[in-house]
Amino acid sequence: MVIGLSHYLTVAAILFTLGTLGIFLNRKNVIVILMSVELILLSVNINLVAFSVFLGNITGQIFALFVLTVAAAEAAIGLAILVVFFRNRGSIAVEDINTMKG
Amino acid sequence: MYDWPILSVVTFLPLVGALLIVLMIRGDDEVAKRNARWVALWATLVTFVISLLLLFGFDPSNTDFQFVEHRTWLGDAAAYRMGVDGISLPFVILTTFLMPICILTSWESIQHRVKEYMICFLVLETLMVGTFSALDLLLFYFFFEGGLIPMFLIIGIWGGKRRIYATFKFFLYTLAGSVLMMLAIMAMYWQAGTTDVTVLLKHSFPTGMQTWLWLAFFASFAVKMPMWPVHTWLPDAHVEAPTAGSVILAGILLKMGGYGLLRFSLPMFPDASAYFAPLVFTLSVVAIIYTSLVAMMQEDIKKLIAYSSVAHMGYVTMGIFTLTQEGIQGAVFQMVSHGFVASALFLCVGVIYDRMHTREIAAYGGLVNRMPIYATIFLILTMANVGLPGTSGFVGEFLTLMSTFGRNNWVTFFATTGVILSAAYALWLYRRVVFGPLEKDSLKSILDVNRRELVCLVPLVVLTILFGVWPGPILDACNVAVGAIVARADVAAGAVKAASLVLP
Amino acid sequence: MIHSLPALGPALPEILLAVAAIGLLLYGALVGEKSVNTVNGLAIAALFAALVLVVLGPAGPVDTFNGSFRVDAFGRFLKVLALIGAGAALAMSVDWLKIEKQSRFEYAILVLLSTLGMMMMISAGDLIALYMGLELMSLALYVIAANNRDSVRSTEAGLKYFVLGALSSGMLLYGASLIYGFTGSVNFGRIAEAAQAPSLGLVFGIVFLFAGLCFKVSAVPFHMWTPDVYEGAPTPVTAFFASAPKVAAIAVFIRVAVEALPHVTPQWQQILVFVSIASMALGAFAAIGQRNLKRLMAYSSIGHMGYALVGLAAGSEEGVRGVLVYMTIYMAMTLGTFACLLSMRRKDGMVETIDDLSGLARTSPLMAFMLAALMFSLAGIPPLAGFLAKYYVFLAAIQAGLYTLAVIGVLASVVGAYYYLRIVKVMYFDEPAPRFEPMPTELRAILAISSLFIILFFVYPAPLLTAAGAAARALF
Amino acid sequence: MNMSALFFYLFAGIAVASAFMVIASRNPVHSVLFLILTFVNAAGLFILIGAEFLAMILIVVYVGAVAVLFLFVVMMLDVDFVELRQGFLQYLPIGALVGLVFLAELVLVFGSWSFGTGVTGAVAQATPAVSNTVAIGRVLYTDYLYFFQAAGLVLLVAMIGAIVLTLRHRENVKRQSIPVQNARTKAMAMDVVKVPSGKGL
Amino acid sequence: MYQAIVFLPLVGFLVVGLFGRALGARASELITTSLLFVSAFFAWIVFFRTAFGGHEGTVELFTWIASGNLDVKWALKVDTLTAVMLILVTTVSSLVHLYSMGYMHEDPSRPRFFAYLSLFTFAMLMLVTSDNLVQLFFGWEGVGLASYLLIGFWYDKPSACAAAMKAFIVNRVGDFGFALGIFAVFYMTGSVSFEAVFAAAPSLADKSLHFLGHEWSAPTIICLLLFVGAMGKSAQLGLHTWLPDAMEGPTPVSALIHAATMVTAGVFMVARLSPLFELSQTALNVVLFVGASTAFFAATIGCVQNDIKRVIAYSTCSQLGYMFVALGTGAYSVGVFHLLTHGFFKALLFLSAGSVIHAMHHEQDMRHMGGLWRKIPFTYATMMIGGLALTGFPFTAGYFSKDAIIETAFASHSPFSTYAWTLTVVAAALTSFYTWRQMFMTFHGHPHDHHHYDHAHESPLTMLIPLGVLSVGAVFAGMILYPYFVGHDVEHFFREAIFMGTDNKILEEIHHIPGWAKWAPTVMMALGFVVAYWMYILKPSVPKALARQNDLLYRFLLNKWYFDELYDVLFVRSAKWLGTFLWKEGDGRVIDGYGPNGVSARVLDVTDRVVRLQTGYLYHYAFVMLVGVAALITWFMFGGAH
Repeated sequence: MVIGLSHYLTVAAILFTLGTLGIFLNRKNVIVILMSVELILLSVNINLVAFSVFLGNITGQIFALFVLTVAAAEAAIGLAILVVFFRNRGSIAVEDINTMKG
Repeated sequence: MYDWPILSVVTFLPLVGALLIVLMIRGDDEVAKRNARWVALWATLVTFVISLLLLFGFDPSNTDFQFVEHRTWLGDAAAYRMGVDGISLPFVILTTFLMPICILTSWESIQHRVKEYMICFLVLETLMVGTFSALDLLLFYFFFEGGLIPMFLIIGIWGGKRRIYATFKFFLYTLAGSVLMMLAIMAMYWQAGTTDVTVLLKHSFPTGMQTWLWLAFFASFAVKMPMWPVHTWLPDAHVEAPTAGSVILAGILLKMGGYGLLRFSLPMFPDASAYFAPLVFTLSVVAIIYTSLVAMMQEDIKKLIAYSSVAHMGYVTMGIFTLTQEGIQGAVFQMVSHGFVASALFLCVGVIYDRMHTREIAAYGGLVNRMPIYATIFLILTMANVGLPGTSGFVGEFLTLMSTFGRNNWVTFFATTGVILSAAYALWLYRRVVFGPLEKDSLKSILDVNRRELVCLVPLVVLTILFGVWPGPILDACNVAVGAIVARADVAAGAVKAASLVLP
Repeated sequence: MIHSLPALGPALPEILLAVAAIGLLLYGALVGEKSVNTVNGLAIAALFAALVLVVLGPAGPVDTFNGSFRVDAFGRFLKVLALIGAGAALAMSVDWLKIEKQSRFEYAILVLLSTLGMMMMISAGDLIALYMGLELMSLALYVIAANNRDSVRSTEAGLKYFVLGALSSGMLLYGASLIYGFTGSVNFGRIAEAAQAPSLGLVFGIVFLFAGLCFKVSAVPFHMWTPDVYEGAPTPVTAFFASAPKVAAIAVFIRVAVEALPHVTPQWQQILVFVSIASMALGAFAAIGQRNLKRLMAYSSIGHMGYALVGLAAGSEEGVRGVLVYMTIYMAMTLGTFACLLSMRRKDGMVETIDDLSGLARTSPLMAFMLAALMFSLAGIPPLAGFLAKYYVFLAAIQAGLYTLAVIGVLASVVGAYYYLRIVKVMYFDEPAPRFEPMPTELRAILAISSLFIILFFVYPAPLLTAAGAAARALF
Repeated sequence: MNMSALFFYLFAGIAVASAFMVIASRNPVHSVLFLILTFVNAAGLFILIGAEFLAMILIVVYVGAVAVLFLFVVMMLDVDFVELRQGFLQYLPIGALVGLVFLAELVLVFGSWSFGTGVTGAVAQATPAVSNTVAIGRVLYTDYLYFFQAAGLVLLVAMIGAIVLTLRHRENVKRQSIPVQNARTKAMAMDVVKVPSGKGL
Repeated sequence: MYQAIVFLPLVGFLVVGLFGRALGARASELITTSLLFVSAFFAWIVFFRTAFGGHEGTVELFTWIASGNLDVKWALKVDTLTAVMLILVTTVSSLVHLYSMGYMHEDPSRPRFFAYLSLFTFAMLMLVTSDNLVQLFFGWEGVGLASYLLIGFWYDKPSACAAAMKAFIVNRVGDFGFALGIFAVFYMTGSVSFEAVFAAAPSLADKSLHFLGHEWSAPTIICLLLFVGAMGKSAQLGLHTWLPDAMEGPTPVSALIHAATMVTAGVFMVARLSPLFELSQTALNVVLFVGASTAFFAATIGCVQNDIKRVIAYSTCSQLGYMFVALGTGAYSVGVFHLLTHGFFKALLFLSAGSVIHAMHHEQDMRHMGGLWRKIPFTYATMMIGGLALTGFPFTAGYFSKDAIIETAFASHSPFSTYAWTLTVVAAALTSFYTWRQMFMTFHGHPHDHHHYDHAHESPLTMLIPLGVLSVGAVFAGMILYPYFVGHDVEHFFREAIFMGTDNKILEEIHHIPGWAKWAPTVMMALGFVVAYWMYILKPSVPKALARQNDLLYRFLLNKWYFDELYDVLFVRSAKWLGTFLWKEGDGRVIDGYGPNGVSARVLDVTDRVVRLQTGYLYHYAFVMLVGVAALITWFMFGGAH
């Protein structure tokens, strides 16, 4: 059985779906949401790398590299905002993030 | 004719007046108020006088647009094109003529925010004159829609108790109608490659497209007219608007719908017009009977007159869609005449409203005892409203009704019942307000019309009778232009016409 | 292998901004909190200098950085717009932040960096550049949304914005990866060559990519963050959010659609039709229920983005021109409105509900008049500029045969007119509420300029139309 | 079944399973750990496919930096984890349904992946002539210089952002000042007082 | 000359109407009255020149409405028919003006009154001199307006206001038909001027017109529609209800408008349009039927009324019916003849009644009168003359004209001939009865109200002179003019003014009817007198007993066959109900409810729902995004990708 591109894409798709599900199924903890975002970015990276390899084109890997970088930056800022929010609200439960609505 | 852009001057002179008020008049004291009034009055008077020059320079036998101006504006999409023909000229003059009266009639009744009031009216005048003299679809739309803003403010700021409801209803209703027209204008632009009315008048649109364009334009004009069943904004708007606002509303804004139908719908979409004529007839007839009956039961004077306006506009739409010379000329005449009569009636209501601050019919009665001049004027206007021969109300009604007979005499039959119903509601109003013994204590000391009010009313009354006896000026003015429309309609709708006519 | 240095000339404005940001950061870090005024001033100057450079720079299509960076008339037009938006927003915020004690020198630097991100987006020539620009912009925006770090609402706004923004950029990336995979390239031009016919994979990629972009322009159904973030973020930040980033997002939207995907137009057109209908409708309906002006402006901007997308949905040169005109006018209206919002200050602090405008026509007639003009313009009533904005996008839609879209759009605009009118009503028809504090000069200036522009635009619209036309032509 | 397939399924299976645990586990600390596991396995996948450099970066950046950061924050925010994670199941059915539909469509489409027109390629090493790292290195600072700089700016923003948001100069907090301590002299620190006997202070 | 006749009253109206209060009452009276007399003088000259000298002519003044094919001019057309009307109108009007100077002496609004009178006269003159249907309509409505104003002259009286309104609106119902008729004429002939229409008339005979879903013979439908107008103005059965109420106006008005001139406009119109009516036997049959019915119907009511003016009003109604009977048989000149004589004697009756009322200080109820002949002998005499003429006492004016009508009814070949003859003969008896009843109740017997009786006094000279002049007319008009209207000079007299088809030999046929038929009306008249004498002089208790015995019939008659009540339910109430219904339900609930208000309410509902979607929860937001993407890709997967 040859492992083809579609296998990698399938793995990426599953991770992507899990990442999105993680964002809206999670009710309690914002940190998990941030982790879900990381999962999504990972799935993208798998996609990019797989495409890059199967296309014989290095661009995809470069793209993935920058995605990684940005993901790190995103994580930093996300956590910073989370910390600030926690200081104000005393909670990071997702259900508590609802002072504004309507 | 004139080597200066007279139409632009007439159009924008009031705006200059408004700017003057903005720039020159400071503060909110009595002096400022007085100055604002005088500036507005002079601006409108001068505009009126200049617009009379149009009359002298106008050649009624010429089929083309006259006093044409052309400047580039929005690239190829639209240009600044102005011009008048026999259909638009009467409305331009009507507008400039009514404006000084509006200013004058608000002289004392408006005491707060006078400056803004005058500015609103002056801006409104510019937009109205522009609507009637624009020769570019987009430009027309600019003026047509732009008028909503000052009217919105006029009703909203200086209106009565339910002014908010009324002005929102007015604004959104008319806006909803006309946005569809906007789309139609765009479609026409793509189809014909221009928004120049003079070119579009000669352009023929595919029949299938005409249907949609016609409907879109009709949506706008029907609301503006207003036709049954999209008329309910009018009574509310009228009731709440200050007197001058009602005058403008009844006198001019309502005419924009009819004017639009004549200027655009009929000549540009002749096939669709012929196709939809039965629909318009039906709506018109329903409007005439329905609103007359409703008018009869009103307890508010202004509302009654407003409903009667709807009925009268029913004659206009009916006349227009007969697609005959008589019918359309009748419609034009009816509009102009209604411009005088309804305006004057609203002025009359204003006169007593200023004194008693109520428009309840039940609050009045026996005014003739204390106000003989008022009673006389009101009577003449009531009779004109009823369509008594010899007043201008008759000519339009007669022509429109007569011309439908050849189209469909069911329509004529039912529409003519309006003759009875209008008498019923108008006379009943007159009886309840003017006739009868003067029993109410609050009325015992009411004063007859003063000189200022007389100056407002008398010209309208005189014109009402003059045009009733000698409608020639208006009929002649629009004769040629209407002829062109009819010729176009005949060519396009030849088959339809031949089928319904017995005589050759 | 010898590589010559890429041509930096075309990217001069961007480089200037980057250098300025770093320089100011150093300066601020050394001097500390006292540097705020200087940094603010210099940041505005830097934006202005970048503006000058953009205007003076090359007009014609120039590619550099291996095709990742593209300078053309289209980009120039939008960069000017974005820079003006950012500059104005920054200028408006200076006083306000100082009074509210939220003033920090990093604010201006973040604005600069975020503007730099926008300019990168506008100039993007491939997907990576798009993504990098987008992230640079967004990350800075997430931070300034939470700028008032002691306020629950502000930090909540930042958090929501961040989480959803991260999700959206994930989607965008996923789409980008699919497009890359199905066309073998990230460069717009080469994507266009490869994507001659729609394959389902490519279409999915477009869907995901567009979902990410829709989030940035806050189009339905990716709009959910907008009201909360607008409300929660400090008002000048909201003003910034509502102006420049939208311009950049729309720009990149147009670039991707027109430059990279011209042969699959029918496919993305469907997405845009759906999205713009939904946005126009939601913008119109949801805003009616609002009492908070910022929230109202959020829904209003959702609706307006729907209108702008109508032009893009047309997929034609006229459509793009319409979008550009729309964005220009939209930005002017937004900035003007926020200038008013920012000056709604009483002795006891800021207010931001509609009722606080009560009777404004009596207490400060000039401001009321200008705000009323802006409101009528937002509602799209002629002869104000907002009408012409709508006119051009719908003109394109009609040409493209999108009648249903156009009809729904104009009807939505009628519904939308209601809430704009309500503001006019409150200002003009209601009894006066207590007076506001006098308006600071820069707000006054911005309000005056934007409302004069709105009111008088119809008199001489040719320059903008010509410029927008040239910009649109550059893409086709 | 060859080795690479075996490893693929191993890595892929563990990655997916632990990804599921990331969102499903009750304790955020566990989540972070599962996240690390996912990344490690993804790195394995990268190696399998021949992208060594990225695999390494993934480990270094994510496991070394990001995940630790997560862990740090999780620990720092003193959250009562016990009461969290209720109501997870409440929206599960509809969420899972949408997710499944979503996933099914993606998989259906990508299962039938084919190159777009004009693109030729083979299932092979991306750059057979040189190693993966060299290949990346060649273009990263030349063709993609622009992005490299941009990435720098993004990181700068992240830095500024993190500092702006979290750094606080607290008022009324005594801080240690090394220069001041170092500059202390005997004269400053001591005050010699002559105490007369019998009197006390 | 023509212009002077027509426009002098207008001048009077304008001068007094605009400056009346400045001029004062006396000057106003004098100006209008003297202008009217001048006008009347000219009218007589014109009459002689036209009727006997053959000088017919039309003066075109200027164009009124010109549009497309329609070309209506203001014009004064004078032929014999017009001339006859001219003298009637101007004479009666000038006499009424003179009379009013006395009658209205105490009224403070005399300038207004005289202005109205002159206005009326002007409108009536425009009516009779018009050379086209539209100008006719102008006059038609103009007299309606004047009538409205004059009925409502005492605007303080609610009943007067109501009556005025009723008169106008009921007339409008007739005008509705009239207008449709004009439209039909224009549609069929392309013109509205009499000359052109009459020229085109012969070609109409076999044309048909599709009207209201039915195929009609063109002349029939045109004539019927126009006749509806005539019915309204001339108060024929069905549209008569306004006339009795119109007695709310001052008595001179009743004399001028509601007896002599305006109400006869319908008769004039039918006569004027004889070329059209001649084409349709059906239309004529309808005219005959309606006329005969009205004659009988109004006479029955006249027998039980107690108001002195109402009796005369019903009598007028009845006599108008007679005129239509003549017209319906094709004897147009006979109808016009009765119009003329009736104009004189009815005006005389009214003015005399006015004199009585004047004497009784505005007491109109005959039950309060009695024995007045001693107090006001001159009035008594003139009223007697009028009464005799009305009943058709031999050799008075009514004798010639009315009997001629009954003869035409007998001689007619119409299917309604017998019906018409029977009813008119019976009505003749009733006429005699109620006339004598009125005379006896008013002037004979014992005074019932001594207060009024004692203060009764003969009227001033200005009132008596008109009475005298009209008496002369009432006595001699018939005798002198009989040959020209009924006899052998008809054709020579009327020439083109009245058109009679070649088959129409009615004027000859009435000279050949049996003697019993010829004398029947006279016998009936006598019978009526005898019954009245028996009931009111010999046995004054009989009427009350009769009324008690036939209570149902009495009340049926007293309440005017319940027409008012019927109309009230049928039209007034239902229109009000419908108006309210359409207003509250139609406009309020349906149009506004489903229109603007409904839409805005729905919009708010939607808003509520949309706003509720914005929950504030992150996971909902994310979910919406995911659903959006999922929906889009699903769409592309299964539908829209290609």
